[in-house]
Amino acid sequence: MRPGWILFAIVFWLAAWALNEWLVRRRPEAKAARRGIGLVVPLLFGVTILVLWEGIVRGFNVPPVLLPPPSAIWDRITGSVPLLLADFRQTVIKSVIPGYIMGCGSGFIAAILIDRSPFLKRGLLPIGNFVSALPVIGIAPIMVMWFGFDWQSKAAVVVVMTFFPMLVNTVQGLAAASSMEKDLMRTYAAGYWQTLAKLRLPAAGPFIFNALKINSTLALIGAIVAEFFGTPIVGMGFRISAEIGRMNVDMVWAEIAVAALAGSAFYGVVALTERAVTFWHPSVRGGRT
Amino acid sequence: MTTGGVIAARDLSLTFQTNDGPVHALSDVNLDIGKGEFVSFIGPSGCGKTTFLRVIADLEQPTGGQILVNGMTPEEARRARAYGYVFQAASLYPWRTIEKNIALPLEIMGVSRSEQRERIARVLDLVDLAGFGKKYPWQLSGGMQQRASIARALAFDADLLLMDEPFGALDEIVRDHLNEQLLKLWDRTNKTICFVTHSIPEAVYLSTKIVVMSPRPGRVTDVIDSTLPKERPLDIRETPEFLEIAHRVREGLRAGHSYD
Amino acid sequence: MTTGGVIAARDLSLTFQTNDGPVHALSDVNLDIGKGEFVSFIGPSGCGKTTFLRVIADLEQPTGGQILVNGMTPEEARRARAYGYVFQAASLYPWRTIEKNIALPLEIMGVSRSEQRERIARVLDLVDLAGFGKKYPWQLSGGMQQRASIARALAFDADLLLMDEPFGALDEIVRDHLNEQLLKLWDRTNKTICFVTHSIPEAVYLSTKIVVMSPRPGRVTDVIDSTLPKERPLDIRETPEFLEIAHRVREGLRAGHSYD
Amino acid sequence: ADKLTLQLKWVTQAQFAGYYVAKDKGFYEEENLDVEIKPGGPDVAPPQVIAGGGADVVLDWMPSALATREKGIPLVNIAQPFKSSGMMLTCRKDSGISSPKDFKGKTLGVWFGGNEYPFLNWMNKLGYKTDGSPDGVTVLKQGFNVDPLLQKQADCISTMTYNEYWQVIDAGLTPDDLVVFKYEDEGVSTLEDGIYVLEDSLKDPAMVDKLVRFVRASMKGWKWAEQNPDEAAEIVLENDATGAQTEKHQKRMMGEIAKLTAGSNGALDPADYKRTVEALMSGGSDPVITKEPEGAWTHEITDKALN
Amino acid sequence: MSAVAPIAGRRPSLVARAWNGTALPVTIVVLIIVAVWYVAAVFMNAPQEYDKAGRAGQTLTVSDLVTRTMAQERPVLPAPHQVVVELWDTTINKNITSKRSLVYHAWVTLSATLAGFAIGTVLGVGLAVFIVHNTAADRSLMPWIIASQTIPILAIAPMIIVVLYNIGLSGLLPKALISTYLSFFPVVVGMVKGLRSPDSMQLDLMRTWNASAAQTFWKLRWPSSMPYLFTSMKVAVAISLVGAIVGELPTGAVAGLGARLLAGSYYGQTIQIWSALFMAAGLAATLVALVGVAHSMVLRRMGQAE
Ligand SMILES: Nc1ncnc2c1ncn2[C@@H]1O[C@H](COP(=O)(O)OP(=O)(O)OP(=O)(O)O)[C@@H](O)[C@H]1O
Ligand SMILES: Nc1ncnc2c1ncn2[C@@H]1O[C@H](COP(=O)(O)OP(=O)(O)OP(=O)(O)O)[C@@H](O)[C@H]1O
Ligand SMILES: Cc1ncc(C[n+]2csc(CCO)c2C)c(N)n1
Ligand SMILES: [Mg+2]
Ligand SMILES: [Mg+2]
Repeated sequence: MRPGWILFAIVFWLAAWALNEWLVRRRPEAKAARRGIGLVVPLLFGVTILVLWEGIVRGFNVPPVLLPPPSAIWDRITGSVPLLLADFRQTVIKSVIPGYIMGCGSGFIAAILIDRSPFLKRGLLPIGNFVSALPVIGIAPIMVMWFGFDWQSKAAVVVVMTFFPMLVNTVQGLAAASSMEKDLMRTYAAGYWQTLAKLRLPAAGPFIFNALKINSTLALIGAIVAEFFGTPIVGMGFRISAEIGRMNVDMVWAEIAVAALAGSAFYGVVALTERAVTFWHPSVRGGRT
Repeated sequence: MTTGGVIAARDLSLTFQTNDGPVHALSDVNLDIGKGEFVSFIGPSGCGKTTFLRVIADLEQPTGGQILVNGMTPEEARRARAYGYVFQAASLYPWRTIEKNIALPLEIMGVSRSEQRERIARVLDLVDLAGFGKKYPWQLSGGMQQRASIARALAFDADLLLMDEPFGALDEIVRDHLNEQLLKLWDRTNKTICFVTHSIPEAVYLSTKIVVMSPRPGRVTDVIDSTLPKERPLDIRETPEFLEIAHRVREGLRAGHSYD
Repeated sequence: MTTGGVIAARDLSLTFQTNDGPVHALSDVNLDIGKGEFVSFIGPSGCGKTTFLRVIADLEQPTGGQILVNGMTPEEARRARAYGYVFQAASLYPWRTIEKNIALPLEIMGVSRSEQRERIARVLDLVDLAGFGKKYPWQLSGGMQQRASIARALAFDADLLLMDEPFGALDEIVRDHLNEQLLKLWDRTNKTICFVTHSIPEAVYLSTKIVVMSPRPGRVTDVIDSTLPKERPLDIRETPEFLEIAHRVREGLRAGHSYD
Repeated sequence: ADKLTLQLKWVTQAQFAGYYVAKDKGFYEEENLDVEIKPGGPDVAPPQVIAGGGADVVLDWMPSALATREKGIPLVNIAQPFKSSGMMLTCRKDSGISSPKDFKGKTLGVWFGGNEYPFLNWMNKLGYKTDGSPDGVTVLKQGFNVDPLLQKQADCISTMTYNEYWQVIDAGLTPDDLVVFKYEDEGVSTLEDGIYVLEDSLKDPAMVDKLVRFVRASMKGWKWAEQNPDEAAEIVLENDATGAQTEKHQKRMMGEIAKLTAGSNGALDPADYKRTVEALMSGGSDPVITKEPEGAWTHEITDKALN
Repeated sequence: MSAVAPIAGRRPSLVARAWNGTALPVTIVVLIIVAVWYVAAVFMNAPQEYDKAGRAGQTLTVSDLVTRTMAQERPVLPAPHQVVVELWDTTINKNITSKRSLVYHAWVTLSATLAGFAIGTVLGVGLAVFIVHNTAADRSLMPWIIASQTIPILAIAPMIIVVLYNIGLSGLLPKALISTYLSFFPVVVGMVKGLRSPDSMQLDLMRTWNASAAQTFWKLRWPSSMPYLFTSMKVAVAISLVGAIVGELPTGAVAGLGARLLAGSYYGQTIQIWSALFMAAGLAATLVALVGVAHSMVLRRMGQAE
């Protein structure tokens, strides 16, 4: 045991915490400064986690095959950029994005289709809930069996995972317009499609984005997990499962880091789009009614 | 049943089925409203004023009796876009600017862009909101929102206007001003207006006919034809004739309450 | 600065920083309110009436000037539970019955159960809601909800009552009735009441002092001391004295608008 | 009794019959041992488990064990009950493969997670690239079952003589439809299921004593299983908590396993070890281990246990 | 009250009521799915039969094809009745303590699910309370909580299990903790939203009464957050199940639905996979329904029910 490292980590932690507490109490006039604080605080928190991790791993001499220190992971990341890029391409570009688009798109279209039939809505939604409770690790081997080893089966898993959240949320969103808003359309003798385009879809926006956000993390996890069940020898899930057997745990964590980064970025992009598109919603404009 | 008037209700009833039994919102309502009339509906909360307007607008189905709007069923009238409706709450779409909100019914009717622009400018001016067209509803005060929703109904330019407490959220000065504007508009365009209000002076000041209603079940207890001239300056409200009518309305209303 | 009165404001200003620049909600407000006064605030929408009440209640921090409540800072007064507040909207908790809603502030103050029960019964009676105590808010009409929220503030039994348009959602008959009740209560208990309203007759009928405000920036443009006697039957509203005061208020108000 | 935890490399099946027999028949108890057997699976890496303190003894294949050793986890082979390798490549005849020369351009399924080394070594020897370049072979990371072969998603897949091969047969393909290449026959076999402990364990005499008793009892179990394959298979079935194994399959598996353990008394044959190390060091551009390991095995335990 | 006679409303006919309920629509949709499934089963299993017949030198009639594709031992897509028979065999026809009973395995998974769900809910609510009351936590925690959910849990589960064993945790708890890792997330997100759902007027009201933070929490924030809590708990309980299944793999997959899925996958027992899948989904649906019942019970007690 090396108490120096542990002590350092704890001191750093306390200092960063205090700094954060101090920072969030600042109320600077300048917009830029407020934004800066909004960025620095979570970053500092993240750095603190890494320092704590490094300190504990070094301080307690944790074997690197169990948990490598962040510095070793960083070395591995910088040393294997081409490999990580190839894996990223295979998993994210080839499997996740097409699967996400197809899953969300078909969920949305299905929602519009069944919207016209209350009968279908009542019949399909409970089954939708049932299907979305199917665990990935059960679906993945089936998809590999059906769609082969390459990205198609991964995209299929992503489609299955993202379809129902989108369906359920969109159906719920299409019902979100208040009865008075709908009555208004009625007084204009507006047709179904006019009401859909001008009232119900905008009102459904927050729900649809909710599904898009949930799905952004689901899609990535689904594709990676599906690669555990058979894949060509490239891809983030492949790398993770192959390298863990080779005891290259730093490589495993490098892939996990890339996955977390890609997932957070994906989520962030969707969240930003949401802010831009549903700017009018109280949760976005800050509660003022 | 005559079909000459704009609205003709015969033994109109509407009962809501709710969990704790039926609610008789309207019961045997008989009413005729002719072209160009300005009719106010007044009565305690829950007496069926909104419900009656909604039946005219084909937003509720009566459970008894008959009603004709412009000689048609309410549904036909609605499809013919026979009326403009101002709801009790503003009900603007938060994702559209004020301008775009007013444009909405026009878009649906397929009015040309240039005419949309022109009408929007006119009605915004009418409700004193010129310059606020590019704002979003939540950037306006409640009173301004209510005025925008009135503007939206006016832009629609139907011959029949249904207004459900349109000035409830406004202060007295603005209210007076809008009352005047509304009277002028009515005078100029010869529209038929059905107007719900809680304010006795407002009802008397505006109307050619005042319908007093009472609740449980919702009934028409009195229909008062105004003897005031068509030309009405604001200070007509201090004339004995005015006070006389107001008194009659107040008496009718009081009968519906349990006080005194 | 004198500290004798209940409220003493000196050069009070409050500016909100918003995205599209500062909003001057209150600007150099000077006002003294003595014990037992009934003060109405009247003025167009957005002139700062609510904001002023909120400053008294320590819900907003002034950005300039000074204010004392019972000789203390607003914060101290709030901690001493010096006032009851009726908001512009009812704001009842939907998961509590009317009774429980009224009990809430009493629970927080630690009032004993039996006293809670007693006070609840008294105030429910006062606002004509006896028998509705076990209902949930959504089972009541809007007007009844508003009365329940008034009852809640009364149960609190503070010496200072802040009421923000408490009767806005009610029809004229109910309103008249509650106006009478409120006056009686005030007369009996010698409370100090700050009362926001849009209705000129209401302001004149109730107040010992009428504060007329005007917007952009929110200022006090006139303070009118009522010459009406403390004893006020409803028909005092037809006396020349009443109409005279009402006229003065109307003139003051009109000055704040851009019409005419 | 002294407690000892054994981490298996895979799920409960006849591949590990010796240990289950030793426990069931009381051989461990006779040695005053209380052995806990933890089943493995696709998501369990025995070296990681032992490094994390989750087991005292693990079973592993030597390529994986030596690679781990180079990563700083000092695994030491203390006994080698499996003499020969059961790994083979099973191909469909209708894919046109009859000898290793025909692999070019074909799709081959391989197990990863530490089991790919012998294969990569073999391809290296044959001169096939495995990185997807045109005149090499296409490699798939195969899942846990034989579907890729049945559904013609791969031309060949990795199988064990005692397990996956029979699943192919059960699925309806006959031995005539198949071509198999045993790693033993191709001269690329590496040592499979060996018993490994951490170096530190060997410094502690009490632990060494425990291990001696463990190996002795385990080998007794293995020899018993070789002689009574059907009963051994039933013991395995009783210990299978998933309830997914079938009697037919386990009995057949036991028969095949017996062939692999037959040549071993438990002691590692240094010649086998040398052959494995050589294979792993010649792994082309990406050798599994870069330098000759030292102290990666010992006869200390088997010497005491077997004499 | 009034003397108006009640309107003689016609009772809706039986057919209309069934049509407007959920049972009939669900049944019909299920029937359609089953029909599509049968057709798909024939088509997806056909190549194997053709292959087999080709090697045996036979030709297949259509009826041969249909009967054979529905009775394969390792079908690409098992026919619905095969799954039903398997489910029946492994639940009703087996002693529930037997390792071959699906009920036994469902119970193993369920216990980890419930433990994980309970811990996850408590943790999620705790974090949400912390976030709502501490600005620094609000700013710094949320992005990382989101990032934590982008980590593929299956990849780090083995390490978590090993590390937990190292500090003396084994058995049910490690599995439960993996399910916690997945289930706390929807609870945090929902509860942060829920605890912030009182509008500013309701909060101001508390302020005018000089209520303490604890009073504001218990009398306002907590009751307001109930609908959010239960909605996120519905999501969380389904995810907990997935977490428990994932957690079974790195513990040697000795028992539980995950073990069944894996064993089925390992031996190419598609029928077994499908029946385990259906068991899992059915379990999840039941749990979600139970949370729903709890939800409406609480709502009723709060006077919020329809
Ligand atoms: N959808 C509905 N379902 C059941 N009851 C209803 C419904 N709509 C209205 N009611 C009931 O019908 C009665 C008449 O309601 P209505 O809204 O017409 O009153 P109102 O005269 O407009 O009152 P206010 O002045 O408060 O707006 C009330 O008792 C109300 O509770
Ligand atoms: N939190 C806030 N942030 C920014 N501006 C505010 C805020 N609260 C009030 N304002 C602005 O301050 C001004 C005064 O508002 P206030 O609510 O006091 O008006 P009011 O006199 O009560 O109006 P009303 O009669 O409509 O209730 C308005 O222009 C309003 O837009
Ligand atoms: C992920 C993974 N895939 C395959 C194997 C290979 N393997 C090692 S022992 C054994 C049992 C033989 O039937 C098998 C298949 C593994 N260890 N891990
Ligand atoms: Mg109404
Ligand atoms: Mg206000």
